[in-house]
Amino acid sequence: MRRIHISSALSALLLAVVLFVLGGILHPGFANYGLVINILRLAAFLGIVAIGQTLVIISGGEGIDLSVGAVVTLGAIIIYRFTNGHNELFLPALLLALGVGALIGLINGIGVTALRIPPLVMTLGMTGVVQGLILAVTQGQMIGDAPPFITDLVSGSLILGIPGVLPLWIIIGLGTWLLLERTRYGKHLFAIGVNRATALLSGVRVSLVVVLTYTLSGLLAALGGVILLGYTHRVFLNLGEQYTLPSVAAVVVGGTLLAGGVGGYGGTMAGALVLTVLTSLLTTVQLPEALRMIVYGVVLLLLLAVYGRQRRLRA
Amino acid sequence: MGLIVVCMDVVRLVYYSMGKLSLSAQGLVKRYGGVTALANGSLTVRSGEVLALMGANGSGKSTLSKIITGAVAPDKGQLVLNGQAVRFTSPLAARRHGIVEVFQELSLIPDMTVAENIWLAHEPLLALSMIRRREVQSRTRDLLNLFAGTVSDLLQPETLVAALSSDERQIVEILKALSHQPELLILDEATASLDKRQVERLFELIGQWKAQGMALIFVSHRMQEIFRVCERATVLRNGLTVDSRELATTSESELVSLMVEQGAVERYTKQTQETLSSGVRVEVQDLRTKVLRGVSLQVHEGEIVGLGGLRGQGQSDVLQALFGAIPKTGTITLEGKPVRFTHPSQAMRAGLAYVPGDRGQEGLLPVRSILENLQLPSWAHYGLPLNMRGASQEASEITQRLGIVMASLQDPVRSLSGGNAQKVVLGKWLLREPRILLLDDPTKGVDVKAKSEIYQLLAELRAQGASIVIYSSEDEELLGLSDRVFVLHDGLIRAELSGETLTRTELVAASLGSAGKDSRV
Amino acid sequence: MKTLTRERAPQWRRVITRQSFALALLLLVIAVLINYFLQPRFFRPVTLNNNLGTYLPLMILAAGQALVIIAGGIDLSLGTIVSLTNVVLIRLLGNNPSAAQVALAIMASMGTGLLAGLLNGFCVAYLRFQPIITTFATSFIFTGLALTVLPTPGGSVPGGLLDFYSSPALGIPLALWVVALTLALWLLLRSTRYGRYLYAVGGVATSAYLSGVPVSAMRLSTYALAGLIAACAALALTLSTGTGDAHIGDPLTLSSIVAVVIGGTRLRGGQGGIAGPMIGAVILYLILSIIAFANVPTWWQTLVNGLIIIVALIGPGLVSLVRRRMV
Amino acid sequence: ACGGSGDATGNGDNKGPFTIGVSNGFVGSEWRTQMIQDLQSANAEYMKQGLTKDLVIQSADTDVPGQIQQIRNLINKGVDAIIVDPNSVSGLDGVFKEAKNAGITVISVDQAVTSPDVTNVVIDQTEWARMSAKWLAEQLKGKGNIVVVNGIKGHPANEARYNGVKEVLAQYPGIKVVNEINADWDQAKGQQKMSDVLASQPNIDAVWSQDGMALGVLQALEAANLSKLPIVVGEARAGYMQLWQQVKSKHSDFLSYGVVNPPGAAVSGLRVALQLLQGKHFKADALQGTPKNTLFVPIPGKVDPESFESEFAKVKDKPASYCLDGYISDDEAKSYFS
Ligand SMILES: Nc1ncnc2c1ncn2[C@@H]1O[C@H](COP(=O)(O)OP(=O)(O)OP(=O)(O)O)[C@@H](O)[C@H]1O
Ligand SMILES: [Mg+2]
Ligand SMILES: [Mg+2]
Repeated sequence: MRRIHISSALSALLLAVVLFVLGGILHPGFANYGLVINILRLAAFLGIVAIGQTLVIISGGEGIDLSVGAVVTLGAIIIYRFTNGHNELFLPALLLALGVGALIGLINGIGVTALRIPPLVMTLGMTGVVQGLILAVTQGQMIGDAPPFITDLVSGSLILGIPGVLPLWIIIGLGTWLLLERTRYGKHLFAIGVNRATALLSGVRVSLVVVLTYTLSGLLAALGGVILLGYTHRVFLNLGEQYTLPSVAAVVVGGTLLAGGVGGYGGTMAGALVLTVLTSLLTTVQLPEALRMIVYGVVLLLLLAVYGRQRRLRA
Repeated sequence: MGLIVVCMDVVRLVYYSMGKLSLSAQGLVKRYGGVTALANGSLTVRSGEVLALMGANGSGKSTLSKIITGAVAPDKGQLVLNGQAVRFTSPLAARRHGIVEVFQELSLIPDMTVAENIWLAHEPLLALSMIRRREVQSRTRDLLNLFAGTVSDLLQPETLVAALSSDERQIVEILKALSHQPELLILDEATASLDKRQVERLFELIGQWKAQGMALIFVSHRMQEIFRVCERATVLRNGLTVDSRELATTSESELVSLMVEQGAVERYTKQTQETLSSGVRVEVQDLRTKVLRGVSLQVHEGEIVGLGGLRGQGQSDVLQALFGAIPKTGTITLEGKPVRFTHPSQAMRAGLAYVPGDRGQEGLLPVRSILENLQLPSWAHYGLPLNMRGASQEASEITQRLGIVMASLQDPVRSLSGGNAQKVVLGKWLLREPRILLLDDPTKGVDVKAKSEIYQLLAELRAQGASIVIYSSEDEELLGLSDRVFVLHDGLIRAELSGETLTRTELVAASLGSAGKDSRV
Repeated sequence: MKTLTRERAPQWRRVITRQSFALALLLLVIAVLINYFLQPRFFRPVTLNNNLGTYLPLMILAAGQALVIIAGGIDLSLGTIVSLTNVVLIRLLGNNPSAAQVALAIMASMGTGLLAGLLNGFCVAYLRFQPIITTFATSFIFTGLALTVLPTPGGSVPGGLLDFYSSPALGIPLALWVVALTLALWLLLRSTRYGRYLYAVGGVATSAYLSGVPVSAMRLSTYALAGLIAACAALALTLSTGTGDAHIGDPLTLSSIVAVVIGGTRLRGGQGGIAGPMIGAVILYLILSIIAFANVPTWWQTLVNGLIIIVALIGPGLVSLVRRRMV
Repeated sequence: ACGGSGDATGNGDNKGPFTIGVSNGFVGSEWRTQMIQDLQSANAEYMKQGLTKDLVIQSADTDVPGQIQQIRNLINKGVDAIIVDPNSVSGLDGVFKEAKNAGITVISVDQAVTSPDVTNVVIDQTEWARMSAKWLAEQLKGKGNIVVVNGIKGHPANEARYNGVKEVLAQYPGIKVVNEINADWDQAKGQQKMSDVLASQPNIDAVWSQDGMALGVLQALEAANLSKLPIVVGEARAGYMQLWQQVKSKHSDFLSYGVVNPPGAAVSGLRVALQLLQGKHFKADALQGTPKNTLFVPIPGKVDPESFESEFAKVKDKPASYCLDGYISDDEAKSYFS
C-alpha cells in the first residue's frame, strides 16, 4: 500500500512540475522565479488547511470536515481582533485562536463519536454555528489589524525572496508525516480508518482517536486562518470558505481514499500544489471564464487518468 | 425422518444435466507484480468425483480456483471444458457453464438479507425484471432446510447477513453457490469455520451431489476430511502442481511430504498434571452476557483451558467478555484482584490478548501492510518516534516463525492467502507475549506445518507460565492441546473434562447438552 | 461503552434499519408541528401548494443523489447539472414557444442531463476514478458549459407552463403527485433486479462482482439516472422560478447531500432509500421557516440554523447507537 | 400596471405603524451586513416616530428556492412591505406576485428585478461602472493595456457592470483588455489571481476592479515591487482607501478611483416603501426601465485623486470592510412622489 500511495504523491508532484513547464511554454514568464514562489505560497495555505482534512478523511467512518473554511475565518478574525496589529499580542492571540479551533474540532469529534451524528452533517452544521457566531459577535464589522509578524512571515522574504511560510509549510508537512508514520497515533488512525472493529479488538481507543483527529483538524484550520491573514492582511466574512471543498479535493487528488484508511500528507501537499498551479496557469492564459472552467475540469480529469485510478474488480 | 425431508428437498432443488462434465486446467500462471501466486497450476476433475486440492498456505489453491471460476484473470495457461478450450472473463461467464465457487473469503453483502444474498444476480423474475418475492422466500427456506438442526433457528431468509456468525455466513455462502445448481462446485475451505455437525451435514450433502453427477473440488487443510470425501488429490507446492494421487492408495504422510519439503509435522504437546497446582490466574464467576447464562471457571498459570461444544454456544462470548469487548455482568478476578474491563485496551494492558474468530470482520486491516497489522497492538512499545527498524525486525521474526508466505512486510495483508492472513491475526498477539491468551479458533485455514508450529509456540508460552483459553472447532485440536476442557451448551458449562475424561466420546456427549431437549441443538 | 454484540436484531430494530426513513419522518412530523404552532397560515391549501412547489426541485434532486449514494458513489456535480439543464431549457424555450418547441426543449434538457450523468458515470465506472473528485472536476465543466449557453441570467417561461406548475391537479398539489409518482417508481424499481443490484454494488462491490452483478454497468447507470433526475429537478426549478441562470442549481448540491444524510441514508452506500432524502429536503426548508417564525434575532439566524441541524440529528444518532452493532 | 404604486394597500389614510420585512439571501459579505445595520438604524428612527414596528429580518445563506421560502414566510407573517436583496433577477417573480396578491409592497434593493409587482430602488449598476471606466480611459489617454478583474461570472450585477465597462471601452480602440479574470468578489482570490496575472503580463497600464476584491488586487500590485504601479479602479471602501493612502506614500504618482456602491440603498428602499405604504403615488417619470418599475437613486459619490484626502478623512478610523455609504433623505424620497 505504501508503495502505491507514495507513487500517487510522486506522480501528483510530477504533474505539478509538468504544468509549470507547460505554463512556461505557453507563457514565457509563467515559470519565473517570482511566480513559482507565489504559487508555492498559495499552495501552502491550501496545504496547511488540508492537513486536518487529510487526518479526518483517513480516519474513515464517512469522515469529512466541512467546517474547516469557517474555522479558518474564525482563526484569522481572532488574531485580527485581539492583536489589533500589535506583535506583542500575537502569541496569546495565536494560542487563543488555536484553542478555539481545537474546541470547535473537539465538539465536532464528540458529536461524531458520542452522539453518532454523521460527520458531513455535524461539520456542516458546525459551519453554520461558527459563521453564525462570527456574525452574532461582530455583526459583520471587522475591527482590528494584522500583526506585522504574521504579514512578514507570509508576504515578506526570508532569503532569496522565499517567504517564511514556505519553510514553515515544509516543517509542518514533515511533522504531519512523522505524526502519521512514526507515532502510535498515526498507526491507530490508519487502523480505525480501515476497520474499527479490528482496531477496537487490537486495543485501539477508537473514539479517543476520532475525537483527537477532529480536534487536530480544528486546530490546524485555525492555524491556516492565522497564516492566511498574513497574506490578505485584512479579514472578511468569507475568508476561509474558498478552502473547504478544495481542501477535500487536494486530499483526494493526493491519493487518499475517501473511504478512509489509506493515504498520507505527502500526497495532499502535491495535490494542493497541482490544484494551485492549475488555477494559476488558467488565470494567466487569456480565455473566457467559461472556457477556463471547462479546461480546469477536463485537465483535472486527465490528471486522474494518469494516476488517480481505483483497483480493478477482477484481479 | 428429518433427513428424508431434506433428501427430497435436494432432489427437488438440484437437477443436474445428465451430460458428463470434465474440466481440466492446464499450465495456469498468475503473477501479482513480483509475486508468483501460481507458477504452473493444473488439475482435472470430472462429474461424480470429488477432487481434493491440497497445498500449504500460499501455495496457490485459491488462485487456481478463482481462475477456474473467472474471478481472476490468468497470465498464461488454459481451461479445457468437455474437450473445448474456454475463457471465462467474469464469474458470471463461468457460472453460465455451470461452474460455481464457494469463495474462501466469502462473497456476501452484510447489509442484505440471507435470501437477497443467495439469489443475488439470479433472482427468479416476473415480467419487467420484478423479483418473485414469494418464490425467493420459499426456495431460500428449502435451501436453509438442508442445514436444519445444525444452525440456530434465527438463521432465516429475512435475517441480515451482518447479524450472522461466521459459521452461518459460511453456510449461506455454500447455499448461495448451490442455488446456481452447479455442475462443478468448488469449495474453498468451506469447512474451516464450520463445527463438527455442520461438517457432517455438508459431507452427507456432498455424497448426494456426487451421486447425482456433480463434480466437486474440495479445498481443506484437515486431512481426515480429505480422506473422508475425496477420491483423488491434486497437490500444489509453491504454485506448482506437483502430483495427483488416488487417495485410496496414498497415506496421509505421503501427502504431507508432497505439500511441504520436509514432512516433519509434530502434533500436540501436552502438559503434565503438575501445573494445575500452580496459582489461579483468572477466576470467572457467574458471567452473563446476551448468550451466557452464568458461567464460572478458573484458569491457572501455565495451563491451557479449552472451551468445547458446538459453535455458538457461548464460547466466543466467554473470550470477548474476558477481553472487555462486550457488555457483561459477573465478576472476573485476575491474580486475586477483581477487574472490570470496559474496553479491550484495559484488558490488553493487563496482559490479555484475544485472537478473534472472524478474521475478515474483526482481525485484519486488509489494505494496510503486514507490518502494521502485526504491530497494531504493540506500537506503544516502540517509542517516539516509532523505532521502525525494531518493529520490522520483530515482525519479521514472527513471520518466519509462523512461516508466513509473503513478498515483503510492506505488502498489504489483502495480498496474503487465507491461511497466511490467519497467521497474521495470531502473530500480532504472539508478539505481545501475553500472560493470558484468548484464542477463538486460531488455526482456521492454517496448513498442517504451520499448525504444528503454532502448537509449539503455545506450548512454549505455557512453559513460560502463560494461561491460554482456546476454542477450537476441531475436536482433535481441542483435546490435543488442552489440559482441561469446559464444554458449553446454550450459554452454560455442561461439563468439565480433564485427565481421564478428556476424551472424544465425553466431549461429544457433553456437546449435545444434558438431555438434548433443547431445540437449538 | 463500546460493544461487539453478536446477538441478532429484533424485529423493531430491523424495521428501523431497513426503513431508514422512519427517523426522518419523525423529524418531519416534529418540524411540521412546530411550524404549525408558529404559523398556522402555513397550512392553508394555497400556501401549502406553493411551498411544496418550491421544495420540489431539491426533493427530486435529493432522490437522484440518494440513488448514487446507495450504489456507493457520490455526485458533487448534480447542482451544476441542474444549472446546465436549466439554461438549456430556457434557451430552447425562447419567447412564445409552440407546444412542439416546449416538448423539444424539455427533451433536449433531459438529454443534456443524461449526457452529463453519462460522463460522470463513464469516468467513475470504466476509468475507475474516485467519484468525489471526478464529479468535483466535471462540475466545473458543466458550469463552464452553462455559462456558455446562457452568459447572463434571464429568459422566461410561458405563463401557461408556470400556471400548470403552480396549480393543484384534482385538488392535490402537483408536487405531491410528483412525489407520489417518484416513490411509486422507486418501490417498483426496488422490487426489480436492478434495485437489488443497487444495494449490492453499494454494499460490497467486489462481492457483488463475484456474485455476477454487472458492477461497472450499474455504476454508469446510477450516474446517468442521477443526471436525468437532475434535469427533472431543473424542470421543476425552472417552472417554479421562471428563470434561467447558469448558477441557479449550484447551491443545491450540498443541500442534496445533507438531505440524503438527514434522510437516514448513510454516505458509505448499500443502505437507505429515497423517501428519507426527499423528506430530508423538506426538513431543510422547514428549518428556515421555523427560524423565521421563532423571531430569531437577525444576527443569530445562521447560528440557530446550524444548531437545529445538529440537534435534530442527535436523536437519530442516539437510536443508531442501538442500531449499529459496532463502534 | 405600474408596480408597487401602492394601489393594493391603497387606503391613503393608512398611517401605520407598519411592519417591514427584509429578505436577504446571502450573509457572507460585509456589504450585506452593513446594509442590514443601515436598515436597522434607519428603522429605529421611524419606530420613534411611530411609523414602523421592529423590522422582521430574514437573513441567511440560501438558494433561490430558499429565498422564495423566506419571502413567503414574510408574507405569512403579515408584513406590510418587504425589502428584498434578491438572489435572482427573475426567479422570484412568482413569489412577488403572491406578495402583491396579499397586498404587500415589495421593494428590491441592490439588484433590480424584472417583476412588475416590485419597485426596484437601486443605483444604476451600469452607470456606476461607466463612471469609473470613463475615468480610467481618460487617465490612459485612450491607450494602454488593462486587466479587468470581475466578480462572479454570470452573476447579473457582474454582467451589468462589465457591460458598462465594455460600452465605454468600445469608444477607445487604443485600450486593450489583455486579460479578464473573475475573482468572485473575494478579496483573497483577487489578490491571488492578480499576482498570477502580474507574473505573466508585465506590461499592464491599468486594472479595472471593484468591490472587496479590489483591496486584494491592490495588495498584489503593491507586493509585486513594480517600479511604477498601474492605474487602479478600485472601490470606495475604508480598507481600500487605507491601503491607497499607504501606497501613495511610496508611489507618489499612484492613481486610483472608486465609486461608492452604497449599502444604504436599502434605506432608500425603506423610505420609498413607507411613502408607498402611506398611499403615495409615483410621479409619472420617476420610474424607468422595462417594465417601468425601477427607481434609480443617485450614486452617492466617488473617490478620485482630487477628492481622496477629504474622503479618506471620513473613513480613516473605520474598519476595513466599511463601505462609503449614502442614502436618500425622507424629503428626497417624497420628491419621487406626486
Ligand atoms: N491480490 C494479490 N496480490 C498479491 N499477491 C497475491 C494476491 N492474491 C494472492 N497472492 C499471493 O499468491 C499466493 C497464493 O495465494 P492463494 O490465496 O492462492 O493461496 P492458497 O493456496 O489458497 O493459501 P491458503 O491455504 O492460505 O488459503 C500467496 O503467496 C499470496 O500472497
Ligand atoms: Mg486459499
Ligand atoms: Mg422507504
